[in-house]
Amino acid sequence: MKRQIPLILCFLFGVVMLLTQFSPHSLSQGIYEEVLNWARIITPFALVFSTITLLQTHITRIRRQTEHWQYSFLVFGGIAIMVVVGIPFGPQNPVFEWLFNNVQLPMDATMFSLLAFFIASAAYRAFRARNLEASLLLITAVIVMLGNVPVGDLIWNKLISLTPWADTYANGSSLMKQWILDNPNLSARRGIILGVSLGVISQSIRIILGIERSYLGGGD
Amino acid sequence: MTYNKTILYIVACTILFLYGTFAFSQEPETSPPSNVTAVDTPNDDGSSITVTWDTAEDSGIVGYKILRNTDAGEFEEIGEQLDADVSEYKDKEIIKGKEHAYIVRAITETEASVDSLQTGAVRATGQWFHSGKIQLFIAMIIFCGSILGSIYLSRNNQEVFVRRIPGLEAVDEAIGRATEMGRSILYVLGLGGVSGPATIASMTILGQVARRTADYETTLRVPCNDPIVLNVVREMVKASYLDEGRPDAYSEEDIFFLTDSQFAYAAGVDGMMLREKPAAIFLQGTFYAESLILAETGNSIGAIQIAGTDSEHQLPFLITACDYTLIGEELYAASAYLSKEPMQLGSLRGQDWGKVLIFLTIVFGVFLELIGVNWITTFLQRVS
Amino acid sequence: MELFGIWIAAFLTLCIYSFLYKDNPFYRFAEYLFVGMTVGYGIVLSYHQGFIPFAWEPFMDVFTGESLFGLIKLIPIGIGLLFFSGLSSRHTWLIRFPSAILIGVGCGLAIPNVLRANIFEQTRGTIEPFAAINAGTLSGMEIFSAILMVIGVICTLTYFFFSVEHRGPVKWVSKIGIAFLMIGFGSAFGNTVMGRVALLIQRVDFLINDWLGSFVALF
Amino acid sequence: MLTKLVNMDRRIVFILVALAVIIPMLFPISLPVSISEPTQNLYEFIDELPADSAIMLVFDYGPSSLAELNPMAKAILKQCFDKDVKVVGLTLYAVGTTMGSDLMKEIAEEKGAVNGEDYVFLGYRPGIELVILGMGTNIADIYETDFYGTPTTELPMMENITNYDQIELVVDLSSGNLTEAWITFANVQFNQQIAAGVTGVIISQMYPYLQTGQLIGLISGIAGAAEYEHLIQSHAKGTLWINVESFVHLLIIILVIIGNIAFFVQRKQEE
Repeated sequence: MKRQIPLILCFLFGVVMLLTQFSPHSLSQGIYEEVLNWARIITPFALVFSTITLLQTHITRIRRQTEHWQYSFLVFGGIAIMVVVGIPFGPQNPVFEWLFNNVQLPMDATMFSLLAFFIASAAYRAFRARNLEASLLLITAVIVMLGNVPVGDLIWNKLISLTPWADTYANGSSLMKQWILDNPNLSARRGIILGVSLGVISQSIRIILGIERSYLGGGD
Repeated sequence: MTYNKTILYIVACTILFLYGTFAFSQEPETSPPSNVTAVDTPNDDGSSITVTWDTAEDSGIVGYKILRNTDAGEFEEIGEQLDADVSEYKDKEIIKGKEHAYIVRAITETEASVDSLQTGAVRATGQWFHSGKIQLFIAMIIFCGSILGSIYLSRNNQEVFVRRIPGLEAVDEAIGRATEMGRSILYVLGLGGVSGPATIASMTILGQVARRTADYETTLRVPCNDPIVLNVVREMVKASYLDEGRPDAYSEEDIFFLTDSQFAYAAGVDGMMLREKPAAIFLQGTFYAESLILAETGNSIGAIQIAGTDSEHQLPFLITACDYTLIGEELYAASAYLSKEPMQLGSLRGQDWGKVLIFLTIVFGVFLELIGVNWITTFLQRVS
Repeated sequence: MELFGIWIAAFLTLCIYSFLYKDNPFYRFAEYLFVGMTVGYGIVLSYHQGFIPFAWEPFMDVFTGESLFGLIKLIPIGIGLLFFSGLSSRHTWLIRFPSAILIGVGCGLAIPNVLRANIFEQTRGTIEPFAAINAGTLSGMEIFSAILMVIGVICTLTYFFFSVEHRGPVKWVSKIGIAFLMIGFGSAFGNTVMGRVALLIQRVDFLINDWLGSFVALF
Repeated sequence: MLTKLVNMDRRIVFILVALAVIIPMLFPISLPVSISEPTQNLYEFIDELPADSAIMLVFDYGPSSLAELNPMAKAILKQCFDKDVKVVGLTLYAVGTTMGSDLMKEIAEEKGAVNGEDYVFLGYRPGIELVILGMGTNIADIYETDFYGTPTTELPMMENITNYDQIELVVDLSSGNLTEAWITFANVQFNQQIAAGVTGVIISQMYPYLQTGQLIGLISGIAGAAEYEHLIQSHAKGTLWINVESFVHLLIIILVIIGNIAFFVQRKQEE
């Protein structure tokens, strides 16, 4: 009962969503869209429940006074202010927007921009020509990095002007970058995409048919 | 100029003028639109009827109007006037289940109009099967069939060969190291929702990892980004601990919801990494830009990192910053690989048959295209 | 108010950058506040843009007599409420119902979509240039690229073969596949550098021009 | 010394990166720009549109990606308003609304374009594929009003625009995979022409679609924005930022080279 019904539900919904995609009839399309809507309705409940578990975690932290427990109040404060301002007045109200634009957004953008530092440190550490494969990674990365900024072509054109082919091979840096992106890069990506697709199909079949059921947990 | 010639000139002009007046006062003979047909629009939900006709060239027609019969049996214009080069109209404002007949009216430069014959009455019905998707359906049967066939064939076979996947061989090593050091293991499921294929794959791997951490009595921490994933994962990990006979070692607090926002999640997990210093970090699932923020921070604390994703644009970062990375399809093979169940391993063989099929299609398709036959590309044509 | 906002934003920006040095109270302050606010934001958004338009409004139509169809919304609402069984440890298994449905939906959606958008399109894209070769409209370089594409796709896909041992010719083909993968990863890495650095430039532009600018304007 | 260089503290890298951004920002210089083909194609497509035709500009990005996509949006809007091409703005990304509306207003004021006549901003509606598919039949069914609450049918510009048939081009400015949704639903189902402007990370993801012709043009990241600004001859943030960008790229390349030299010398010594 604890396992059979979920397995049946999974099978039913899986097959229905699969077949309705082949059927333009208004009934099948209606079912298809209604089920998609259900997912939208279910999510807010899960979010509220998860928030309760989050609050429980922080209450326990405060009670036990584990390390840095004081910061848990900030989590409460953050949730409270957004919910109090946002739920009754909607996300378009000016206070909510101000909080979003001046508090949440700068942190979001700054967190994102940390990547510039990390990408530099990862490149410094990992781009070592240890073997053939690592060298290929390193060389293409450098070519594409150069081809992406004007200074790449600038350097290329300076160098090529010393040879007799200056006119035929101008802007080689960005052209080379483009060729790499269009060809070897694209074929590698195609290989990955095709493989992933087969993996997805196979996993989906296993799950719909109940061969793979570990997501259900144990018990009967 | 002589007198005679002048007379001749005047007469000629007069004749020309009269002829011109006569000729241009005549309406050009506009023929009515021909071959007018009305059919139930194929492959739709039964909400439209398509009217087609032949456009005439150089006939002075500037546009068309479509007329539909009313209850009283008269014909009324519907919609806007259509351009002269249009030869098809999809009437979407029909009454379902009712029969409709149409007339196509050609409009000339002088605002005059010529009506076509009226079409037969048509009723729009919805189709149960999209005939344009037949090739998709066939392909689905073939691919699914090869996977199911392989699963069936290997269900009793204990010796299904699977090649080594280094990232997965390292799972035990990573857990062992964490146990030796007395530190925790951090498992990140990525940003995908519960119905995302990569998340499902990641959850099944987590189930296997949890079995081992239950055995080793190592702390397993799972910060979640999706509220529904949180619930599924709690159930799964609890079941893994139960299966290994260690329900006491399971702690619900270690599997918790952090936030559903991408970068706040990254900020929170980064903070955890620096403060708790886990010995092993798993990054499995769907990742976006935060992949490198997580992987570099994990690297800076010296944790052994095993990543896996099908987000091909994040693979380069995981490969440079992590110790092992499951590339694309390897992520989907992982749960079969770790569980060692014959049926699951059989499905990997099915995937390989799928690859063979794609190879054959490409090689055969290239050959046919080179000799000018393009039915394979037509077969693969996108469906509307 | 606008100036105040700029100052708060600048303060939080610097708090997060302090993480680059090491974990510290400023970073922790920003981190916890950030987590809390985004959870609150998520609740507000999914309430106003998910629950209200997709469940509450259609359901309310039942009472205004517009349509009885809204009654069907009781099913997902009921399923959603099942999540709260997680609060009682004896009934947590009820959560399997909604998750089984959502996972089933995901799998059912995936199969035809992945077939069409990925397998069909990518295979077709690999074959199609050869039609142009037949028509004689491609340059030598383009023909070379088309052939290289086929080799690249086949080799990369060979790398993913699981049930065949990678030795002999298979080993060599999959080695070439790895070479293609590495070139692909290298170029994607190099390509991403641009976007990431742009984000940093935008933040620095904010700190220098907007924040320090406002500071200078004060005097 | 060598070991130190090979295992350099990442914080030194961080400081160098910060300096490579701050210094050129304070003392800007300008470098030449070369135009890539996909950018050129999009520019020419819009350039050849007759006056009074319409395009759709989709702000499918959140504020976290505005660094790369805002300069593009501004450049395209400038080009359209200069050429009297009408612009229908919208977003499928909830957080893109205020940004999209502010941005359109800003450029419209600069170019003297009038809301409702030369451009409209429809705002956000949830449900990605439903919105894209729905607009294929009737835009006003999905967007009953524009972002400011005016009924869509009362907007003078929308009088002649019912669905994709009257939209010459959809330009999707996207930081995620929404461009793929536009291709799957608008291009495949309605044969709508699509072009995209994307952030650096997903450029290579877009190339398959350029090759299959499902995208007619593409602006790639901040470099693409600078190229576009160059094409419309109006230099703004995109051009300034790409120059700063050059220095950071050079720094990373130099770091990689130094790291490799140190690595090889160390390996030689160990042998």
